[in-house]
Amino acid sequence: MTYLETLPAWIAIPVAFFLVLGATLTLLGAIGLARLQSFYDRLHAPTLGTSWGAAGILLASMILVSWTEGRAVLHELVIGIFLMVTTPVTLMFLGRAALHRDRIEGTPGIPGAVERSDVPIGPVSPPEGETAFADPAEAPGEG
Amino acid sequence: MTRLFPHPLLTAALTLVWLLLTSFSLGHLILGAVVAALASRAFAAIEPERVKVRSPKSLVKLFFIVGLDIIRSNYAVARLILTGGQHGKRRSGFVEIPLQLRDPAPLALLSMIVTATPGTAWVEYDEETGTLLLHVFDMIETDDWVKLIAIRYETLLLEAFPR
Amino acid sequence: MIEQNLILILVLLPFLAAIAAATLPVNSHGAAAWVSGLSLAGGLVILITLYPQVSEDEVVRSLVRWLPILSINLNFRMDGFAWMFTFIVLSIGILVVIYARFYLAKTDPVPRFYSFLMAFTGAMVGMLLSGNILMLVVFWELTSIMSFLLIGYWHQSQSARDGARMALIVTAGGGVALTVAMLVLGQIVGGYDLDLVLRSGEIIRNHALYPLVLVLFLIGAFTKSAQFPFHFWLPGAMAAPTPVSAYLHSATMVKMGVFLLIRFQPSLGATDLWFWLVGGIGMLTFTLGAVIALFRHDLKGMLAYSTISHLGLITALAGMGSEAAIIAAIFHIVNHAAFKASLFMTAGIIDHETGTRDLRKLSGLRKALPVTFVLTVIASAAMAGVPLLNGFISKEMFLAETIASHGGNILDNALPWIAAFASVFSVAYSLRLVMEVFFGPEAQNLPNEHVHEPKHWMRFPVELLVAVCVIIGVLPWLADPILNVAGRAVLGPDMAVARVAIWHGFNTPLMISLFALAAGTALWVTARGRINAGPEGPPVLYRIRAQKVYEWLLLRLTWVWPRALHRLFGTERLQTQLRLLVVLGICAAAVAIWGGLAPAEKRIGNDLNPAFAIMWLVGGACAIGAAWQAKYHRFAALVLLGGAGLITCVTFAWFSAPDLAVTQLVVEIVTTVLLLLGLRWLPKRREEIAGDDLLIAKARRGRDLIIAAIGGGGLAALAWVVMTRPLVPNIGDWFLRNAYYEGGGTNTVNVILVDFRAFDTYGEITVLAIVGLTVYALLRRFRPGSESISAPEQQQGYAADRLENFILIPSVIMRWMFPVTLVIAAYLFLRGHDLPGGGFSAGVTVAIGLLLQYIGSNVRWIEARIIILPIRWMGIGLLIATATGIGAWLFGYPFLTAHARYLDIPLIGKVPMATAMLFDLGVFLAVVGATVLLLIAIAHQSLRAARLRELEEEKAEEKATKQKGAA
Amino acid sequence: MMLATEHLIIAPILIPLIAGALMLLYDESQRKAKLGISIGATIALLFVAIELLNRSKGSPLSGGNEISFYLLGDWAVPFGIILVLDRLSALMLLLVSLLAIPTMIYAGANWHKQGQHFNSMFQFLLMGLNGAFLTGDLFNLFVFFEVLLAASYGLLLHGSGQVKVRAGIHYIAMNLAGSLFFLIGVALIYGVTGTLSMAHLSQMVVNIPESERPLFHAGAAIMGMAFLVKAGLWPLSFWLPITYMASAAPVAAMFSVMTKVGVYVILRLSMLFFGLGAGASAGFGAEVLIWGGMATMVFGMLGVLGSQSLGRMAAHLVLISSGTVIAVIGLALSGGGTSMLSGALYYMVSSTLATATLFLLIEPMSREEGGIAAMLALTADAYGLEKDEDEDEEVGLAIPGTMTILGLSFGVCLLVLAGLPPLSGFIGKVAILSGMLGVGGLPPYLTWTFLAVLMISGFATILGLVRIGIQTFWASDSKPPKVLAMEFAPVILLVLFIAAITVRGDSVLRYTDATSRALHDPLIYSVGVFSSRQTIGTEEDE
Amino acid sequence: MEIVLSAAIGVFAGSGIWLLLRPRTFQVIVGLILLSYAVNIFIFSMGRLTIGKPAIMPKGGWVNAAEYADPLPQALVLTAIVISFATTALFLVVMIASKGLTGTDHVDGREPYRSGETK
Amino acid sequence: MSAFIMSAALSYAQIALALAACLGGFRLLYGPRAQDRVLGLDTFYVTAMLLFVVTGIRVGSPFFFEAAMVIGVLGFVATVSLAKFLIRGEVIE
Ligand code: NA
Ligand code: NA
Repeated sequence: MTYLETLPAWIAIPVAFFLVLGATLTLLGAIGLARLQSFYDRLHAPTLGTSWGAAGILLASMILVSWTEGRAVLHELVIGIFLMVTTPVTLMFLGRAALHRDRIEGTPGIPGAVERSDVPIGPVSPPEGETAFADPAEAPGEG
Repeated sequence: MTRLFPHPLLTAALTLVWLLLTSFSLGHLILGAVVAALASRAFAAIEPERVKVRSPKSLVKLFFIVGLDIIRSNYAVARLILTGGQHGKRRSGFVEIPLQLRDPAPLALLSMIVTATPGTAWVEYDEETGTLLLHVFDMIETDDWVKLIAIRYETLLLEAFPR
Repeated sequence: MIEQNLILILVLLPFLAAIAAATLPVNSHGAAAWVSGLSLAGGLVILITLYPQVSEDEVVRSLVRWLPILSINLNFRMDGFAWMFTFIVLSIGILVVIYARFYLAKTDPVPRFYSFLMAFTGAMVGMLLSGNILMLVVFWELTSIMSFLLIGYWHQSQSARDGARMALIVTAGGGVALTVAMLVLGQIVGGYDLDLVLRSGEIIRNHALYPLVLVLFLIGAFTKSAQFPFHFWLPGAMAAPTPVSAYLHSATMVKMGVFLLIRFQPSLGATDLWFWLVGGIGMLTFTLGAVIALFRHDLKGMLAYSTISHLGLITALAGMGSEAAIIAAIFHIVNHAAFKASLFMTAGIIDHETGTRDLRKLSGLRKALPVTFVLTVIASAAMAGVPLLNGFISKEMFLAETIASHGGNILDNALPWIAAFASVFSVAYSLRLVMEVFFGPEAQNLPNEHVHEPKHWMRFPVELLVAVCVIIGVLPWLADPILNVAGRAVLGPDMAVARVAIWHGFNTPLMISLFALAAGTALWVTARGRINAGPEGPPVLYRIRAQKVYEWLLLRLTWVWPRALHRLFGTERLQTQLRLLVVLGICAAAVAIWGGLAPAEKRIGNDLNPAFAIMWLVGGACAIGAAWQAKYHRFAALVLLGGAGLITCVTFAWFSAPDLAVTQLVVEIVTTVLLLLGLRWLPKRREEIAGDDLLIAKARRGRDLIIAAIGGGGLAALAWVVMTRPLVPNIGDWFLRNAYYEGGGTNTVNVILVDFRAFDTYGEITVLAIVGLTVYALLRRFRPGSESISAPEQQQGYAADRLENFILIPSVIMRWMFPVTLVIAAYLFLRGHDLPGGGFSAGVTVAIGLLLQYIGSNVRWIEARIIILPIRWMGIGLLIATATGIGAWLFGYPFLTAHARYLDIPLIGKVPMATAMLFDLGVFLAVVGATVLLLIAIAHQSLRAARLRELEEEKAEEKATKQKGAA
Repeated sequence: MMLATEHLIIAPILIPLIAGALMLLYDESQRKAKLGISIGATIALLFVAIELLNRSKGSPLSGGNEISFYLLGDWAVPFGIILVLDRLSALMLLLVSLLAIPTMIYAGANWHKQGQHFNSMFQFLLMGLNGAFLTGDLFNLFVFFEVLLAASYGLLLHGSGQVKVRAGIHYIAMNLAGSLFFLIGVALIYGVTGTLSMAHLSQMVVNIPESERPLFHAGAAIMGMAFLVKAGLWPLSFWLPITYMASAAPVAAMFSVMTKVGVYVILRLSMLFFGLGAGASAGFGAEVLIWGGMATMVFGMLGVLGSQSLGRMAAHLVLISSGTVIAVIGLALSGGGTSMLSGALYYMVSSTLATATLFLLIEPMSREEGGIAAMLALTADAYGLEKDEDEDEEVGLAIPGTMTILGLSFGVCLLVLAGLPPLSGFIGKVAILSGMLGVGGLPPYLTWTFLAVLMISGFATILGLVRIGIQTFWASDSKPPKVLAMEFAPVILLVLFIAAITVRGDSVLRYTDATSRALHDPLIYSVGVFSSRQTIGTEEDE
Repeated sequence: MEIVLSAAIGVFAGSGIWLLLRPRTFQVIVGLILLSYAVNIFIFSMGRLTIGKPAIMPKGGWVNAAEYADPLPQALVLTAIVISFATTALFLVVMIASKGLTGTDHVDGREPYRSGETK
Repeated sequence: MSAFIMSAALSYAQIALALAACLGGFRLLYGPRAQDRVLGLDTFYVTAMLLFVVTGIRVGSPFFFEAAMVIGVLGFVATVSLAKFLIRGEVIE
């Protein structure tokens, strides 16, 4: 921990602050995840961690590393961006899965499925002339 | 040029990512640009259509609004988690929000915003009716949520991305 | 010099004839017989040219080196005894060939017959002439094999197959014993040279292993010579064509045992054990054979038991071991060969002409077969020991020997009595043979109506042999020279000159002979009716026929019990096997460590970090949870497994292994997806598995739990013990010091992977490629189970949804991530040599990026847009890695020698440029190819199932429209 | 600067890999081209193996033992990975390529069409085998084990079907578990000694502190489990018959050398680490090898006797073969002497060739309804349980050429496997026994037990094979199967190999004798390895 | 820390072994994966534990090897991870094929109890 | 002073994150539904990533970044495929 001793306070304090903030928010999110009663409620909890929880810690790291390196080291930004971009996918899927299951089970308080005029299930046919595999069952390697 | 750089915006963004990851030097700019261009070409294979941004200004504005909202809702939700367990005042529920947005790309952006903002969860979007089913952590007033999404975010998104 | 070659030719000739005969067309009866006969005649000529030397007690030798390192050489030696025996083999061989020429049917595949017969002759001659006791065993076993093939010549018949198998099992088994005996003998005397063994009688008899050697040796000799209790194979061998019986099973092969006894008597004999075993078994067999022979209704069966009996007689003589006994034995070998071969041939003629060998059916043939009748009578008389025939003379000598004293023990004293008893039966069965076949009313209802004399040439061999019987019987001194030469070869030059005579005065042996003739006749006359009406064997004894015992025992020893034991000590259940493996592994480690482990001198350790401990609390719970849920809640187990994998990744990162953390993470992701892909084909368990809550199942689980606890605890203990010991000086330090200077990279782990130990990585990517190929190949042929073809439940029912409908928004994000993953992969790849990353993690990252597209869209949609040729990627990757390695050759360095330096590229700065990176590129390509291939091959199964569903739906629709149309 | 010929040592690994990878660039439909590449590569492999064998004999100057090396990446021992060519590895290489050519041709007749990428996987298998025989590094050995295992998984499953998949699960599960043991063992050895080089370890064994030695032993014991599984030691061998029976004929033929990889490693490592000069570690594990080997022989014998099908029998014969060699290794560790081990090596070569031949014979024999298919009624007939006394048809019937060749080849296998004279099986057993009896360094009870087990197992082999041979060639009157020339040729080739090692038995035995003597003196190996010089270093010296 | 990691190895290995001895293919595959985690950590631990000193060297200068984590076990683990990933994938596919071909997920390819037999 | 602050903050962050992971692990283990487990795993991933960053700060080593980034960019793939399986019963179709 030698290099931390040389830190000036004006760096140490914000870094410590962001660290504590991030960690606390993440912890709170996790507490929510553990304590909340309904699944849909629990769905909200981890976003504390993925938003400001992560942001706090990443910021702390950025400040600290930039100071020690003596230049702006912003690569933590990459993590932050992609964390933000990718989190919705899982949560959307999970929410949808819960909804689907609740609808089947007829859980009260769940909005029903929207009536739709869908065609029966079936895969979309690929654009003509671009077919990579004449027979989809032919696995790649043949093409 | 379009064939070489099918997604200039993406190429630029990826180059930026490269620079962030490595270091801001001319060499890495070149290297990053090459990598980014190649990656964009690969992307073009699965997504030939270019995403056009009409008004970057609206996007920047949206970015700041969302930033603030995130901070606010972080606080709100954190407080609710700490206290809500005991008092049970909080009421959560579903909100159906009719959307005008139809393009997948801005919708995806919207989904990120909704997700990144603690307190709102994207549950289902119906393509045909354009309805978004949202789950909110603390149901203040249904209309507030509709307003928040439809006005605060959707308008800006509609501005930024032409139909 | 010439003699040497002559001996070799002598041995080789029959084998050459065998090869020649084998190449002849199937129906070339004459040619095959001529080839065989001439080769034997040639052998006889050689033999006769060698006689002058042999008669001077010279041993003619010849040596061809084969396995000098084992002292096994084709070391042939011919002395008088071998000469005499070879003479019998070759001369009777010629007669048998002549006989067989007319005996075998037009439809028989004769080349095979002559080929086997000649190969047998060669083996026999080789065995007789072997001067190396291991070569002797080689030829010995060859005769067993040839005998097997010849008995099974008519393999369409069950009895031929059984007989052949039994003969082989008994004689080859004996051969195995003989092999061991000879090996040990060789060790005792210090070599396998026969002369050496024959010289070393004293050493052998005084050696501690002498009893063992003797017993094994005798098992070999007795099985071959059909001595009790191994006698039963010989009657079974009668399923062979009669020429074979006459040749192998009376005149020659069965004599190998007694040949051996006589040959080794000087070195192994002259002990009480020898006397008791050889003499005792010989006398027992002599008696038993004679008694049983009388009761056999099958002509050849009777002759077979008679042969057994006479072999017993010779064995008994060898057991007595005196000079006179040996001479008598040699003489009886010759005589028996003559009369028994002729008898077999006449039996063959009778069988051939009448179609039966049953003594009860045969009758009154003396008119139909007058010449055969005379010949049979003379040969039978010789067999019975009637004076003026050869059998009488050697039998007299035998009787004289039984009377003589050989040590005066009980057996010795009983010998004359036993001999007399057995002789009575000999006479009786000989008489029975002649009387039943040729006397009495003319037989009715024979299978062949018109019984007549065979072609003269078929009878000619018999005539010749019978002539020999008579000539020797009348002028026995003609045999003197040969007997003496043979005897001296066995007993040494100091042997007293033997003289054979017809008349020795009215002495005890003659009395016994006469008594036997009278009593035997009386026995047959009185018991005739009862014998004919009785079973195929002597009263009482027939019930415990050795063959039955043999079959009973064989079935159990070689089938029933082995199968039961195999089941008992084996399993085909995987769980048991894995349990054994684990338990044995635990035991192995425990035994190795037990008691020897001392505590470390200086214990090292890191301070406990609570965060780490907390993380592992979850990790441990995940592992246990996964174990708990894996049976009924596979999905839950899978998620828990993901948790366990993540904690592993955290651990690696914590303890300074960032490369491992990255790799573990990407692999973890792919593994999860793979397992999920697989889960699709394991339908959800809906009910409890039957028998799962039975007590036994619970007990089994309890036991496994204990094993698991011990195993886990053991590994933990091992890890702890090693971790807390001070680090030994190891090669790792060298890598650290040299990574930068020698390997041209700062990330030592990566430098090890792509340079110091690149060969491991090279193998590793090959493994990946192979697995990819295997998965691909296997799934190409895969048909999902019927219950898995239908769409998953989530895609059925009212809530069913189109994929596009809910994946619309996520898929946009997932598509965006595609170029990002590519950039990240490039980053990881380029960084590898200096910082965590490398070709492998980059490759998997690309694969994950692609995978994401598969998850986020429809497979057909995505495959219409991206053409992936994973197998070629793998191939190219492997080739690039190889080419990089081979590139070093051009500079005169070994495979995979890397060249590293930091290039100062303008604008970019110092860039590590190691050929190792090119290697890493190969790794990258191979990994992308293999991983993508794995994922896609499995993913395509869903498509197939969907297609099957579509087809079914179409069918159903068609049906419906048809029905509508019909209505 | 390295001479071009020095690279020959790595050729047995590179040739198959390049061939295998190259074939991946071809389409599945270009089978002929692939077969051509494959056969070409295999023949090249044979030539290389012969040359390497000659090289390993060395000159009289080097005492008849030339240890050649290949420093991969030009890194010095013990840091880099080294390939070591000594007599033993050269012998194994030759054995592999001797088996590979006929098997490859055989597969080319029909089998390679039954699934995808057969030829590539076959080449990868060769690569794995050769690598395992050549490497002088423990972890690299693991990697090559995995290469050959992965290829064997693929080859076993080649053609798919219920039987194969069922067997595959067992085979793969056992070997995966075995691999984990291997890893634990290697890691433990590294943790205790700090090295992975076999030669280095061999030199270190004597000096391991007594407090650490138990850990080293534990590592070796745990690692040994993997080899014992591979070698088919009872009771870790139950997967083997099922697997070998399920696999396609050419694959099973190749598999008969796979158990020998386990045997090879046990031999190599136990001689290096636990030889007579290993101080406190000398003879470690010998008891397990001796009794386990003999138990395996007995179990194999029971299996041979109790088998209803030739495939099952052949698989159990593989067990007997490897059990015998393992027992001899154990005995050699206990002072059984060099000639005994030499005999065992000879025996291993001969029995491997014979079992491979047997596996290639099985499929043609069972091709039509006749042949082996008729053997289901085997027990009934063979034991006369339902004896039908129709001996009326004692008419000779011509054995057509097919059956003759099949029958002769079968006979050769029988003689070799049963150890009957005059073929190589007999020579092998005599060599083992005369070596054992000649030295007399073992306690009598071991000597005689082993002798009895060896002889009895040979005898059981006679019983079993004769039973099935009779049933197949004599008792069935169905038409002979149609066998392609491309299937006959390999069988005949293998028989010729057997004939060759029989006739030239003395040369082979002289070779194995020197091999065995070198194995008994691990210093030859380790000093040899440490005398290797980096190319770069030698240049500086000059 | 050593005690935690040892315990961790033990728990993973124990769970893995238990699953390995179970009769269902999925259990076995999960067991193999858990075991391979345990083994990987075990290999790793043979280089002893070092916190915060990855084997990434400075560019030039003298290196005190004792300060850094032992890189060799790490390299070995990397290879082991890849290989066990590959073989797991293979086992998985064989598992799927077995289910498809035999209709059961029992490791022996057949159910030990037929329904109704025990009930 | 700053050493103390930093040390305290880092220790706190580590333990808080470890606890968060623990709570995520609770959902992972307890469920009750499959979605909960996946959600728990997702949380677990994110906290692990943050822990890497914090540990990186603590030991002053930049080498944790790669692992954190890989989680950040690719970590969701595992949970996404799990979630998709829950909805569709298969991952790729
Ligand atoms: Na949200
Ligand atoms: Na009669």
